[in-house]
Amino acid sequence: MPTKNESITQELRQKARHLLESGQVAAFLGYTSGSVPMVMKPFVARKPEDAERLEWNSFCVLNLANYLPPLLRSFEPPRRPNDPPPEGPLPKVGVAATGCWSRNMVVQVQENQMERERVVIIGISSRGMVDRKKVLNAVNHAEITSVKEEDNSLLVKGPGLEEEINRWDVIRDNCQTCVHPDPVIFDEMIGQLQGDRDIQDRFRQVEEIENLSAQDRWQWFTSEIDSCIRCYACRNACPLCYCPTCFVDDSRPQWVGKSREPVDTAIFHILRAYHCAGRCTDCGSCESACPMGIRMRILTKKLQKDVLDLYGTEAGMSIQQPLPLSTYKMDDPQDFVLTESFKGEKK
Amino acid sequence: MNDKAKNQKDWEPKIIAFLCNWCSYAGADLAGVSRYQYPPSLRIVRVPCSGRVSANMILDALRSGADGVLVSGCHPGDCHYISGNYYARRRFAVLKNFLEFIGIEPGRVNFSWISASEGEQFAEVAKEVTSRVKKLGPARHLVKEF
Amino acid sequence: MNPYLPYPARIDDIVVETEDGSLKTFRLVLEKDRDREAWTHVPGQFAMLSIAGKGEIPIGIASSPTEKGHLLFTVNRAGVVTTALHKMDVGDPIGVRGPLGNGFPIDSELKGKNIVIIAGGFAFTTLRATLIYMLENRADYGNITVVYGARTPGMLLYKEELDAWQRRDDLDVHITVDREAPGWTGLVGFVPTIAGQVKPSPENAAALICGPPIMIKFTMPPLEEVGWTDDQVYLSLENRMKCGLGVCGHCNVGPVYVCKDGPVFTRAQVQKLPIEF
Amino acid sequence: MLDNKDFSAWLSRLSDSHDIYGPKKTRKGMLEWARLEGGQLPDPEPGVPKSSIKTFYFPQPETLFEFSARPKKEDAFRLHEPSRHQNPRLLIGVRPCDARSVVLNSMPYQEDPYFQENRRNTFLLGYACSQGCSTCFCTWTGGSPVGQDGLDILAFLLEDGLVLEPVTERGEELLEKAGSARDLTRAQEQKVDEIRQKAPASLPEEMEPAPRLREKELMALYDAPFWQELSDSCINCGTCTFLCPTCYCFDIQDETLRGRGRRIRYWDSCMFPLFTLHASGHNPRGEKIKRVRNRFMHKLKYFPDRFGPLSCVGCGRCVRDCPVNIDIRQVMKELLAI
Repeated sequence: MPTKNESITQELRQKARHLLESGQVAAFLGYTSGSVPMVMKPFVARKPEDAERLEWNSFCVLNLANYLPPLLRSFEPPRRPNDPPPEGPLPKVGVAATGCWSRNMVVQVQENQMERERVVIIGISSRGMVDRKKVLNAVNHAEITSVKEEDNSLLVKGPGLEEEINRWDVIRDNCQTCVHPDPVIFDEMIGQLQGDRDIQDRFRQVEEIENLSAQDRWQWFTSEIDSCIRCYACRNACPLCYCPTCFVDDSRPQWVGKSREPVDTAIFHILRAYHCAGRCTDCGSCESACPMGIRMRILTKKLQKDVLDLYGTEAGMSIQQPLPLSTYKMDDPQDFVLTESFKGEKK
Repeated sequence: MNDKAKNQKDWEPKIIAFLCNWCSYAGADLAGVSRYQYPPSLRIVRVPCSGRVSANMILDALRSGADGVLVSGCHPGDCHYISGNYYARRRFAVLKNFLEFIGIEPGRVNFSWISASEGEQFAEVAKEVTSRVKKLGPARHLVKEF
Repeated sequence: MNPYLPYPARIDDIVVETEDGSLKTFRLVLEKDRDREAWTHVPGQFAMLSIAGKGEIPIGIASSPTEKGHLLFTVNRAGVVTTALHKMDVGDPIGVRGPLGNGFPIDSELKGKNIVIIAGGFAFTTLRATLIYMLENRADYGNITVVYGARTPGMLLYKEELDAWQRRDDLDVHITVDREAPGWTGLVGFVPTIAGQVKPSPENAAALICGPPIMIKFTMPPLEEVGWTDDQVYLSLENRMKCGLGVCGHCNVGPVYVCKDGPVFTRAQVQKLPIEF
Repeated sequence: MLDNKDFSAWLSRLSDSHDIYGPKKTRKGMLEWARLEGGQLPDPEPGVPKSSIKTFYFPQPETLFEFSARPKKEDAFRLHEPSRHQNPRLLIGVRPCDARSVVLNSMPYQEDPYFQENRRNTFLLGYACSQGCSTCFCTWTGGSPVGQDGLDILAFLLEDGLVLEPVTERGEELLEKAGSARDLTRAQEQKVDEIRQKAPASLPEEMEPAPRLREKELMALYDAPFWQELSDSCINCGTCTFLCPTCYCFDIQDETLRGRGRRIRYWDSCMFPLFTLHASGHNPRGEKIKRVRNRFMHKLKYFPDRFGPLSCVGCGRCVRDCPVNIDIRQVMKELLAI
């Protein structure tokens, strides 16, 4: 009896092979396994036989939407910035997508980073992805050389180590609190949609910090980021970060120092997160990519919470619904504005 | 600023005020012309619209040693560019909460709407912001030092 | 001796070279007698110019070592440092670190040879240094041919010197502009075309070519047609550089560091490298 | 032979005159360099700490000099080098791969005064590895789990203490102050021999790629087809570069603050597009594939062509922490197969 993920893998290979064979897509973007347990390699299948290398399991943690716009561009004839777009239909790319990834694709369409028509989305309703760091913590950072996945457990082995771990215990924080596991746009589905999940405390991590004093919050923030090595894995793993020149690389003016100094690191993390406000789908790529175990996702989660509280919307739920910070209402809340609070006092 | 200066009793905060060209800057001008008294702690940066002010600019002010920041634009509905301040309002609402979330004291970064005719209002805001920042003391969290 | 510390220098003179003001030549004088006396360079080398608070940029040395007492740098306004430099005045302080790189082999391979200098746009700077040096040591070299072009007459560098060189009889100078222009009576045409018409002989000769990559690309076929080989052709590469010492890694093209092993390479050497310049 | 108590006492004495660092587990459970005080011992976890020791030689950032930040004023270029009065540093528990990285980095940094001063000022007490990790491959790169390159003292950890062997003269001088060393018992001697023999065997077989890669034609390696697949998965972050002990590229920048300025250098990565971007907008390595290729080619071909050995010590940090599992061991195999 194959596991759920094994079945998905089979179906994914089949669909990808078909898309490539029939010439509907020029490439199919998925995952393949590599040399280290629990780390998957995003992989571009370009020939039908490459489809056999595709794999699906609980370690597909980086958001594939991140790769889409450049991959699509690589199939366009080269042109200079002001040249008109090429005529005629351009090659398409197939891609596997879970709920959050598909929502990022929606955001990319809304922000003109790609065209919906050029991607063939194979939807997969997410069962949550595993946090490698949680697994490492579970075995007290012992060396792991192999991990076998069952539907509800992981069998972890290493020198002098053999342990079965309950899968849900080591699912990433963002997946544990995920409300929308289903893809919002797709051309074909693998398996069934499961519907929105009812999560009572989806913002618990954020609330815990909100309840601290300002001083303790600053303490939390600085100690969370103090191991940052400024490698920008969080930024580069993020499908929202596509600016040709990131603010950290701007030289006129230079917004932030590039070295590993506390203030500069803090400003980097503040602005990186803030630039994702109203756009972030809580896919957790940033946190999964971080080599230092920084939980920068809590920052974007806070932004997600506030945007939801203030404007009642979440990013990427539909192509028609504008992104919350690219639109406005006349009567948006404004108690935070000094002069408005004066009015209140005068009344 | 070195710590010695910061500890002095007569410390005056430095506050960067980003004022929109069409309303708040004119309001500040009017405050001056009308001889309303307000503290000398504001350093004014004229911007075309409150919608022009980005989080980058606010953080750059703090990084460079500002003790406080004020962003002020036209009242909603009065924007010279029709909707610039509406967008700004959403962005600032989120930013203000976010900065407080990571531990920046409430009162460091402030927002207001001041029209070209509200000279008195401007002086009042300047006083209020200055007194808030004074209460908080010199900014330390995001100030670059070497 | 700390190679990261610039020598203090002062801007002694500024000449606006081109009609659009984008190129200025700065005459710099090292402040300390010791530094001035110790300074020695080879045409084709470059130096790092430092502006306090703005940073450093690598700029080819436009003066010949035979011009004593000062250094010339012709600078295009492009990035942070060059923009700041363009805003500076005579008398302003500046830092100089160098000389860096290898320079043209004026005292070895080039000696006794017929020399062909081909330059386009503002890449003429280190070739000016070379030409001045060769004219000072005229007997060491055979025939010297210069083909130099710019987009318009107003974009030509070192105009007074160009006039003087054209009047010399020990020098074959061809100055060209891309298109006809009012008042221009000289050659019209792209540098590769003119080089093709000049048809310099490869016999006992070396060509020094500096210019935009596209110009170099189209200059080669007419030269090859008359028998030039890649090891006779010297190019000067430009890459982003930071340390100038072959350490920081920015300017590598394959295994070579442009700042340390170059910037001057023969075309034969360049052909063996990945196209990462 | 020192038992742990004497070792700690020795460190405690040394900490009066030395700044001592060693690997400790952080609150997040990872092994990381930490200041050891009052005779604290490093955590004896196997494997390398998260960060390499390059931060001690090549701090992030390093101030090259300071100046007045008024570019047009008289005093703009009255430079002062930063005062660098610091205690000698002693790093305890350095793994042989990390120690060897200092030797390799010294090659390009031969004339770099900052790096060399840090080198003079830093003493390395290494711990031999008794067992390789699954991501280790020091034996491929010319190193050894019990290697001495770059170390001042090499220690073998036994259950009841450490066997300390001086490697350099200055290591020997340090050891003289250790005092109370006991002679090795027969069993201890055997244990050390066993580590020496068994540790290398626990690692992938030696394959000496450096000489073989030096012989290969540069452009044949450069044009190999497998770079495309590698670059398809790469996200061009700096994780590999910044964790790597032998990635030593840097950028230089001026920083100014309220009238003062300093020129600093800090880590840079050839994975970043900005690394090679000209002010004109032209970028010689504008495409991701060129950047990915450059990093590996530098380590495996350009550096060996210039200096001999690979610019890699096989610590496996990049393998362990690459978010997309790009594995330099596989790159080596691919290149060797060409």
